[in-house]
Amino acid sequence: MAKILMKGNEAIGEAAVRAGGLHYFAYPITPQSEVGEYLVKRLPEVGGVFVQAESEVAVGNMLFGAAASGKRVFTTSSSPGISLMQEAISYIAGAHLPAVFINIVRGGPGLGGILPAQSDYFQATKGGGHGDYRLLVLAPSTVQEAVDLVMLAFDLAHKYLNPVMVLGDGMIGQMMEAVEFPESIKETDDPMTMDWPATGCEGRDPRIIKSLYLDPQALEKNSFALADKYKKMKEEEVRYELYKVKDDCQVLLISYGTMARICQTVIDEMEEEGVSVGLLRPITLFPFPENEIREQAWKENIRAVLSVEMSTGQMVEDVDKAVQGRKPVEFYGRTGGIVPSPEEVKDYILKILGKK
Amino acid sequence: MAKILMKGNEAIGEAAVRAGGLHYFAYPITPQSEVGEYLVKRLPEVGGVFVQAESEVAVGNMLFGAAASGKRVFTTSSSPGISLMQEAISYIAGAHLPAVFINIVRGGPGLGGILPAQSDYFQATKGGGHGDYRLLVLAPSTVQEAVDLVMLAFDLAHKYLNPVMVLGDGMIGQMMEAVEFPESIKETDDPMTMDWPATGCEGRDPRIIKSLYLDPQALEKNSFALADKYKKMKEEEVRYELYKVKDDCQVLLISYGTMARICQTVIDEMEEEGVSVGLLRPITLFPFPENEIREQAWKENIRAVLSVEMSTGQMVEDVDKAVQGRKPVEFYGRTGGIVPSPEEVKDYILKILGKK
Amino acid sequence: MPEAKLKIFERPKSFTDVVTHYCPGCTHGIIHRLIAETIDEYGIRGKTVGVAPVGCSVLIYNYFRTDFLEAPHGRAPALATGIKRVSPELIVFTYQGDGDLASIGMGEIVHAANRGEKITVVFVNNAIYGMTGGQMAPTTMPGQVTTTSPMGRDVSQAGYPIRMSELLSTLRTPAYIERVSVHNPHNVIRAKKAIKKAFKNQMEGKRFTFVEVLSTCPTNWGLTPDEAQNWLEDNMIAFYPLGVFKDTYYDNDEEGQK
Amino acid sequence: MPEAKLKIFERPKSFTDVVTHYCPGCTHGIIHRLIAETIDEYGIRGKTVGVAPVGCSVLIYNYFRTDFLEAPHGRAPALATGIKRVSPELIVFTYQGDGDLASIGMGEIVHAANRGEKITVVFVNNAIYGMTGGQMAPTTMPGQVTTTSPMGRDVSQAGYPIRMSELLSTLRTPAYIERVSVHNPHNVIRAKKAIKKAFKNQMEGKRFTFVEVLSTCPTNWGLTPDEAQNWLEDNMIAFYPLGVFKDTYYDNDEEGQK
Amino acid sequence: MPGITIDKNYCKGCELCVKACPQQIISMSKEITKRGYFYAMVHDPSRCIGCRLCAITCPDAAIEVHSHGTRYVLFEY
Amino acid sequence: MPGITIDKNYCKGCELCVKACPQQIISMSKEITKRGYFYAMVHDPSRCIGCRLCAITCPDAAIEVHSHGTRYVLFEY
Amino acid sequence: MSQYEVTFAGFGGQGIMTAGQLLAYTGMNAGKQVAWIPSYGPEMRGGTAYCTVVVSDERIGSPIINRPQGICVFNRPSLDKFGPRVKPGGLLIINSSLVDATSDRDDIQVLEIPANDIAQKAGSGKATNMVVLGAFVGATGIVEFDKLKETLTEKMGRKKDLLQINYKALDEGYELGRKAKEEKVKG
Amino acid sequence: MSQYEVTFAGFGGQGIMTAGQLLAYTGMNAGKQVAWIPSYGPEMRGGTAYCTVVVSDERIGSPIINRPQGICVFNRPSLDKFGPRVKPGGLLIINSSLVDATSDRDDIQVLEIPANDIAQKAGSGKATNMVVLGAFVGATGIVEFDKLKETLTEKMGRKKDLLQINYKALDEGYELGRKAKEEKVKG
Ligand SMILES: Cc1ncc(C[n+]2csc(CCOP(=O)(O)OP(=O)(O)O)c2C)c(N)n1
Ligand SMILES: Cc1ncc(C[n+]2csc(CCOP(=O)(O)OP(=O)(O)O)c2C)c(N)n1
Ligand code: SF4
Ligand code: SF4
Ligand code: SF4
Ligand code: SF4
Repeated sequence: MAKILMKGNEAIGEAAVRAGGLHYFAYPITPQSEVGEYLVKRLPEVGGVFVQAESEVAVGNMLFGAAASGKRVFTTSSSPGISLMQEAISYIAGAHLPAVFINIVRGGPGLGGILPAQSDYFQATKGGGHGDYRLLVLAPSTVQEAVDLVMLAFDLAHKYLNPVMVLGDGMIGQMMEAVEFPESIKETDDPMTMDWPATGCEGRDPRIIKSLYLDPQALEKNSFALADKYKKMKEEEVRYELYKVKDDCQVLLISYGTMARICQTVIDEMEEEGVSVGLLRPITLFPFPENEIREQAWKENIRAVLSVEMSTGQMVEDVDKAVQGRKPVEFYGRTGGIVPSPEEVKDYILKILGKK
Repeated sequence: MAKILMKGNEAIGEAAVRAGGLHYFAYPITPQSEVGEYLVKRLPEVGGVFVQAESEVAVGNMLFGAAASGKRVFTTSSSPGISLMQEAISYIAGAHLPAVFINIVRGGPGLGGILPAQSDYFQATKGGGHGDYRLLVLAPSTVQEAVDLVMLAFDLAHKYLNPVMVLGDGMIGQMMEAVEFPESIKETDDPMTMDWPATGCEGRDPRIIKSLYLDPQALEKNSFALADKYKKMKEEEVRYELYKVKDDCQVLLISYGTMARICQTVIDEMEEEGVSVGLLRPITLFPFPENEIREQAWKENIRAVLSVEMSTGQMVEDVDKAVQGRKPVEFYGRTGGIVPSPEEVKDYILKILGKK
Repeated sequence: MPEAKLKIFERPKSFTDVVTHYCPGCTHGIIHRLIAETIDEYGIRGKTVGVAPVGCSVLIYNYFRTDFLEAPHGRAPALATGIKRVSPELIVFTYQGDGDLASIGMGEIVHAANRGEKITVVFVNNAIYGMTGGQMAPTTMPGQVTTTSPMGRDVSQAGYPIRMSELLSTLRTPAYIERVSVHNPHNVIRAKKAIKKAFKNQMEGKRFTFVEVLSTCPTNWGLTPDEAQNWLEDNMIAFYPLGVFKDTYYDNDEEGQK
Repeated sequence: MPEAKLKIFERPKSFTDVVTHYCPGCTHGIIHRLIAETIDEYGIRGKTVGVAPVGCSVLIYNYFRTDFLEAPHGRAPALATGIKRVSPELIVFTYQGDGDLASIGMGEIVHAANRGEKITVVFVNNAIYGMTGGQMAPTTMPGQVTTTSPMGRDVSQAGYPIRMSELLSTLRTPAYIERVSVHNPHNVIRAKKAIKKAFKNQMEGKRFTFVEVLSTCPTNWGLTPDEAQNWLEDNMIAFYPLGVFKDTYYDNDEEGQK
Repeated sequence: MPGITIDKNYCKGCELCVKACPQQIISMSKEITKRGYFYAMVHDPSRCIGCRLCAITCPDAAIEVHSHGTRYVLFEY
Repeated sequence: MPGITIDKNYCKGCELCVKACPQQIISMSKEITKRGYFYAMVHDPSRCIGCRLCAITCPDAAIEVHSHGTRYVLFEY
Repeated sequence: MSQYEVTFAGFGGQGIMTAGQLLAYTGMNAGKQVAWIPSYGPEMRGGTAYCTVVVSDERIGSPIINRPQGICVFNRPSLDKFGPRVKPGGLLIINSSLVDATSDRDDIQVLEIPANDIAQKAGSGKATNMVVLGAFVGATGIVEFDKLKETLTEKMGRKKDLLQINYKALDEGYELGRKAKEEKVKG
Repeated sequence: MSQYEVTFAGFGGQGIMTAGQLLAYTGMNAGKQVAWIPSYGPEMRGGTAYCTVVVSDERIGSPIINRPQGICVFNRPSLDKFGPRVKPGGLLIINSSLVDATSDRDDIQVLEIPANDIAQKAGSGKATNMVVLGAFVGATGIVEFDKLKETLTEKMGRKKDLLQINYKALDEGYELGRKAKEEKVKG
C-alpha cells in the first residue's frame, strides 16, 4: 500500500483495524480522543464494534467480557484512565485472556497535564494492579512503529493469552507522519477453533472464565502458569534497537519512544562534533532488554550509561539493575509534559564526560 | 498499658485510633472486614467518623476529600480493592496530601483467593497509579509491629504530606497476639495551624488543593518536588531489622512480613543444625534498604542471597539490583495463599549450599 | 403393568449435579433453579453465557451447564456488554447480589440499562452483604442489624435503602423491569414467569431486561429459613413493592420500543 | 450635588478578577455567578469549600475566592463526602458537568445522594463533553451530532439520555432536587432561587441538595451563543422538564425529613 | 397417583418444603445426612396431590415430583 | 436614573446581553478588545430602565448596574 | 519448655476458637509470648474449623505450624486430617463422644475423652470445649490450671450460670488429663 | 539539504494546521521523510496555535524543533514568541496585514507579506494561509511548487470554487517568495 500521512492517534486506530482488532471500547480522554473519533466512523465500515463506555472502569471490564469471546479487542486511553483499569487488567491477566491496552501517556500524577510524558513506565512494566502478573509492554517511537507495534500487540496478546500494553505518548498520538499499512484486514482465527473462549457450550463442555481459586494450591498453580508465560516472554520477545553503538562510543544512552528520537538527534549532532555516543532503544519495556544492555554497557569503551526519560526517573532503575554497578549509571529526565531538547541532553552528556 | 490479646485486624483499627486516625472510610473485603466491624463500634466512642463507602473507588476519593481537611484519615482494604484506589492515590500524591492506606494482601491476580500473600509488592512499591509518585510502604511482621507501624504511618504521612501504605497480609490480619498500645489517644495538630488544608478561607487567602498543572513547567516543578520528598525518604526513613546476621553466615535471607517470621524459625532451626544463616528484614519496602542489603551481601562469608516471598518473585528484583551481581541472588516463593513452611525454606537453603 | 411414571418436576437439565455451597434455606438456590428451568424450557443452554458476580453466588458457574464468566465485584453488566456486543448471537445474563449491583456496581448497571444492552440481569436483593459476613448493603432496611450497623441501619448516617427497580425505571431505554420475591411458593411461581419473560424479551432482540428478586439470607439475618421468609414478607415488601415497573413488549416505535 | 450612584448589580465579591477561560456565551459563567452571589448573600465565603470536577469547569477554583478541591473525573461527590464528614462545620458544594456526574461519576452521585450527605451539588447539563472536544454524553439528545456520534446520537446503540433529577428523585433520602435552566434571563432568575434554596437547606443541616442546570456549549454544539440558547429551549426542555422534583424542607419525621 | 422423591444428597434440611406442603405430609428425619443435615422425608405418601409446591420452594432442587397416569394441572409453572 | 457599565476586560462579545435587553439599547462595538473580541456597549444610555436583565444573563459578569436615587424593584433576584 | 504449639480442630460451633483463645489469654497473663492463629478462608463453610495456639518463652517465629506438639480433635474429619500431624512424642486428645475411631500411632500419647457426655453431665453440651481444654492443660501443664480458671472468670464474668457449668467442665477434663499425665510418667 | 524545519504560527482559525499539512503531504509525495507536529494542549484555547513541519532526506530524529530554519508568523503574538527562534541563516515570513511590527534580526532573511490583503483580493480572506505557504515554498524551494499544487488539488478536489481561489493565493505568494529568493541570491 502507498504511504499516507496520518496523525498518530488515527494511525493507531487504523492499525488495530488492519490487525483484525475490530472491537473497541473506550472513554474519551486527551490526548487520545481522536482514536475514538476516527474509529466511530471506521469500524462500522468493517463490521466492527465501538462502544463508548461510561468510564474507564467499565472499559476495562467490557474488554474483559469481550476478550472472553476469543475475538480481538482493545482500548485506548491516557494515564488517569489507565489507572482506573488496573483491577480489570489484573482480572484479565488472571483469567488468561488476550486484550490490547494502548496508553497515550500524559503528565502525572493526578490530573497532571495533557502533554507527552513517560511517567507511567512503572505502572505499565511492574503491573499497577494486584497479584503476580505482568503485561507485555511495547513502546513505539514513530507513527509507523506505532502502527507496527499495535498490530504486533494483537498477535502477542493472542499468542500468550495475556494483556499487552502499547505505551505511547501525546507526541506520538498528535503528530503526523507517513505510514504504510498492510493491504487488507488480517484474517483472525475463528473463536470456534480455540479451546478457551466462551462461545456458548453447544456440543462441548461448558467453559468457565475466571480468576478465583479458593484452593490455594490451585491459585498457586495459576500464578506459576502466569510466571511461566513471563519467563517465555523474556526468552522470546525481547526487542530493542541499537543506534550508532560503535566501538568507540563513550556513552551509552538508553531511551525509548519519543525520547529515543531526540537521543538520535543528539547522537547525530555529537557525532559531527566528534563525540561518539550510542543508543540502545528498548522496544519491549517488559520483557526488558536487560542482558542486551548489560552486554553493551560492559564494553571497555563505555564510560557511562545514561537513561534519558520523560519522567523523574523510572526506567533508570531497570537500567541500573542491568548494569550491576560496573559502569556509572546516570539519569537525565524532564517531566510533566516537557520534552527535553537535544541541546539539554547534549549538555548533560558533555557534563558526564567532564567536558562542560 | 497492659498487654492485651487481639486479632491483627482489630489491633490495626485500635492503633489508628490511638494515633489520632479517627476518620475511616472503607468498603468490606475479606480478609480485613473485621477492621470496619471493630471501628464501627469504636469510633463513635471517640468522636470519630466511619463511612462505609459504596466502593473502593469512592473510598479513595473520600480519603482524598477528608485528607484535605488536615486531619488524620485512613482506610483498610485488600488487593482488588487497592487496585481500584490507584487513580485516587495518584491524585492524593500529586496534591501532597497525607493519608494512610492499609492493604491486607490476599492472593491474586484477579479475584484470586482470600489467603495471605505478598504479591502486591510491585503495586505498593513502584506505584500502581500513573505518574511520578511513590508511596512510603511499611511492612509489619507481628501484630505488635502492625500496631506500631500503623501509628508511625500517620506521622510519616503528615511529615511528608504523602500517602503511606502499610502492607500486611491475611495472616497478620487474622491472628491474635499480645499487643500494647500507648495509654491515650495522640493529640494531633490542629489543621488551623497548618498552611495547606482546606478549612474555609476565613481570614486568609483561599487555598486550592489540586494536581492539575496545565503549564508543563509548573507540572514538572510539582513532580520534582515529589521526587525531592522521595529522595529525603531514602535518606531518612529506611528501616530494617537484622536477625542473626553473623560473621559466619553463609546465606543471607531477605524477607519481610509474615514470611520473615518463618525465616526466623528457619534460622533458629538451622543454627541448631550447625548451618549459619541470617536475615535482613526490610521494614520499609519503599524506601528499600538497598545499601544495607548490599553491605551485608557483599561480606566475604556470604555465599548467596535468598529472597523469600509469598509471591512468584517481586522483591527479588530489588534485591538483585542491590546486590549488583556480586553474589548469586536466589529466589524461593510460594504464592496464592500458600505460606511456605520452615521445612521447605530450609530445604531450599540446603540446596543452595549444595547440601541436598 | 402399572402405568408409566411421569416426571412432572425434576432437577433442571441445565444444572450440574453439584451440591451448592449455599447455607440451608438460602433462596439463591431457588433463583438459580428458575434460571436453569428457563434455559431448559427455551432450549438455549448451548448459546447462553452467564456472568457471575462477586458475592455468595460467585460460584454459580459450578452449578450451571453453560459457559460462564466471572466478573470483578459489581462489573458484571460491563462484562455482559462486552461479550454481547461482540457476539450478539449469544444469550447473556448476569446474576448479581445487592452489594454487587446496587453498591459498587451502580455505574455499570445504570449505564448498561440506559444503553439498552440486550442482556438479562437477575438482581438478588437480600438486603445484606452475604459473602463477606453480613455487612450493611445499600438495600439494608432501616433499623436492620448488620455487622457494620450493629445498632441497626441508622438512616441519619447511611440514608434509606435504594430501590433499584424504581431507579432504573426512570430510564427510557430498558424494555422490561419487574420486582418479584421468592419467599413462598406462590411468589416463586411469579418470579419464574418474570425471569422467563426477561429471557424471552432478550431472545427476541428486545433491550435491557431486569428482574429484581427479593431473597433471604438466613445466616446473616440470624434467622431460620422459615423465619427469614416471614421477615422478608413483613419487612421488605412494604418498602420494595412487587410488580412490573416497565414493560415495552407490545410497544412499537422506530427503535422497537418506547 | 448629584445623587449618589447606587450599585444595584455588580460582580460578586466571591469572584476573583480573573477572566474565565470559557468560550464566549458559555453559560458555565452564569452558573458560577449564581453560586458566587449565593455565597455573598449568605455571607458564607469563609467557610465554604468547593469541589471542582474534571471538565471545562475544572479551573473553577481560579474564579472563586473560596477554598477548593479538585476531584478526579466524576468523584467530586466522594471528595465532598470526605471533607464534609470530617469537617461538618463547612459548607461544601460540588460543581459537575454531565460527563463527570452522569457518566463516570454515576456511582458516586447516587450514593452521596442516598446517604444524604449534607452537601450541595450543582449539576451542569450541557448535553455534551465540552472539555475533551465534544463527545457524546449520557445526556446528549437523540439525533444530536457529536464527535463520537457523527451521524447523531443513535438511540438504538447508545440508548436515550439519562434524566438525573428524575433518577435521583427515586431515592428517599435527599432533601431537595430541582431542574432549572439558564438559557434566558427569566430562567436565570429561577435558577438563582434554586441554588440559594439548595445552599439554605445545607446551612440548616438538611441533607443532600441537588440543582440540575440546563446549560449551553455553543462551541461544541457548533452554534452561536444566541442560537445555542434557542436550541436548548427547543430541544432540551421537552425531554428535561424544569421544576422541583423533591423538596422536604417542611417535612418532619424522625430523621428531619421523609 | 402422584408422588415425590427427595434426594438426600441435595437436601440441607432447611424445612421450607415442610412449610410449603399444603397436605402437610413432609417432615424431618431423625437421622443425619453425610453432610450433617437432618433431611426431609414424606411420612404419608398416599396423600400427595402432586401440587409441586415443595419442589418449587426447595432451594436445593432436591425434590422430584412424578405422577402415574393422569396429571392434574393445578397451575402453570 | 439607572445605567449600566460594561467592563471591556471581561466582555467576550457573546451578544447575549444584546438579546436580553428589553430596551434594545445594547449593541456591539466595531472595535476589538485586547483578547480579540468585539465588545458590547450601550448606544442609548438614557433609555436604560435598570432592569438588570443584561447583567443577569452575562456569562462573564462584565456588567454592573447602578441607579442614582430611586431604585425600581421590578423583580426579586 | 521453650515453645509449645497446640491445634484445636472440629466443626464450626463447637467452641474451637474460644478454647484456643482462652489458652492464649492465660499464657499471655502468665507473661509468655503467645499467638492464636485461626484457619480462615474456604474451609470455613461446612468443613472443619481449627485454630492453633503457640505459647513460648521467646519471640515466636513462624505462625505456620504444620506439626504441633498437641492436637485436640472434636470430630471425625479433624481426626483424619490432623491425627497424622502430631509431632512425635506429642499429645493427641480425641473427643470420643463424637469420634468413633482412634489413632494407631505409637509415637505419641493418645487421650480419648467423652467430652460431649461429660459436658452434658456438667450442665450443657456447649461446654464440650472446656472439657477438652481442661484435659489438655491437665495433661501438659502448659499453663497453670488456676490461671486458666482466672482467665475464664475474667472473660465470662457476667454470665454466672454458664460460668459454673464451664468451671465444672474444666475441672472434669483437667482431672482426666492430669491422671493421664501421671500414668504416662509412671508408665 | 538533508533536513528542513518550518513552523507556522498564528491564531486558531487562520489555517495554520492546514498549511503545514499541505507542505508535509507534498514532501511525502516527493519521497521524503516528513513529520507534522502540532502544538496541542493549554495554549490552544485563545492563545497561539502552531505546527512544525520537518522535511528530510533521512530518518527524522527529534520531533521537538526549538530552532527551525523557517518560521511563518500570522499574527503579532506569534512574531513575539517565534521571531527570536529562527535559526541563524534562516527565513522569517511575517503576515504584514495583521502584524504591524517586524524583526530586527540581521542574521536571517525576513520577508513581509500582506497575506490577508492578497488573499482578500484573490477571493477570500480564508486563503491567507495559502499566500504564506506559497511564499514560503517560493523562497525556499523545499518542495516543487507544481507538486504542491497537485497536493492541493488532491486534498481539495471537490470544492472547485475554493480551489481556484487557493490556486490564485498560492501563486501570488509564490511569486513574492521567489522574487525574494532571487534578490537574496543576487544581494
Ligand atoms: C473490589 C472488591 N471489593 C470488595 C470485595 C469483597 N466482597 C465480596 S462479595 C461482597 C458483597 C457481597 O454482597 P452481595 O452482592 O449483596 O451478595 P450476597 O453475598 O449477599 O449474595 C464484597 C463486599 C471484592 N471481592 N472486590
Ligand atoms: C479518568 C478520566 N477519564 C477521562 C478524562 C477526560 N475528560 C476530561 S473532562 C471529560 C468530560 C467533560 O464533560 P462534562 O463533564 O460534560 O463537562 P463539560 O466539559 O461539558 O463542562 C473527560 C471525558 C479524565 N480527565 N479522567
Ligand atoms: S450467607 Fe446468606 S446469601 Fe450467602 S449462602 Fe448463606 S444464606 Fe445465602
Ligand atoms: S467548550 Fe462548551 S462548555 Fe466548554 S467553555 Fe466552551 S462553550 Fe463552555
Ligand atoms: S426444601 Fe429441599 S433442602 Fe429444604 S428440607 Fe426440603 S428437600 Fe431439603
Ligand atoms: S453578555 Fe457579557 S460577555 Fe456577552 S456581550 Fe454582553 S457584556 Fe459581553
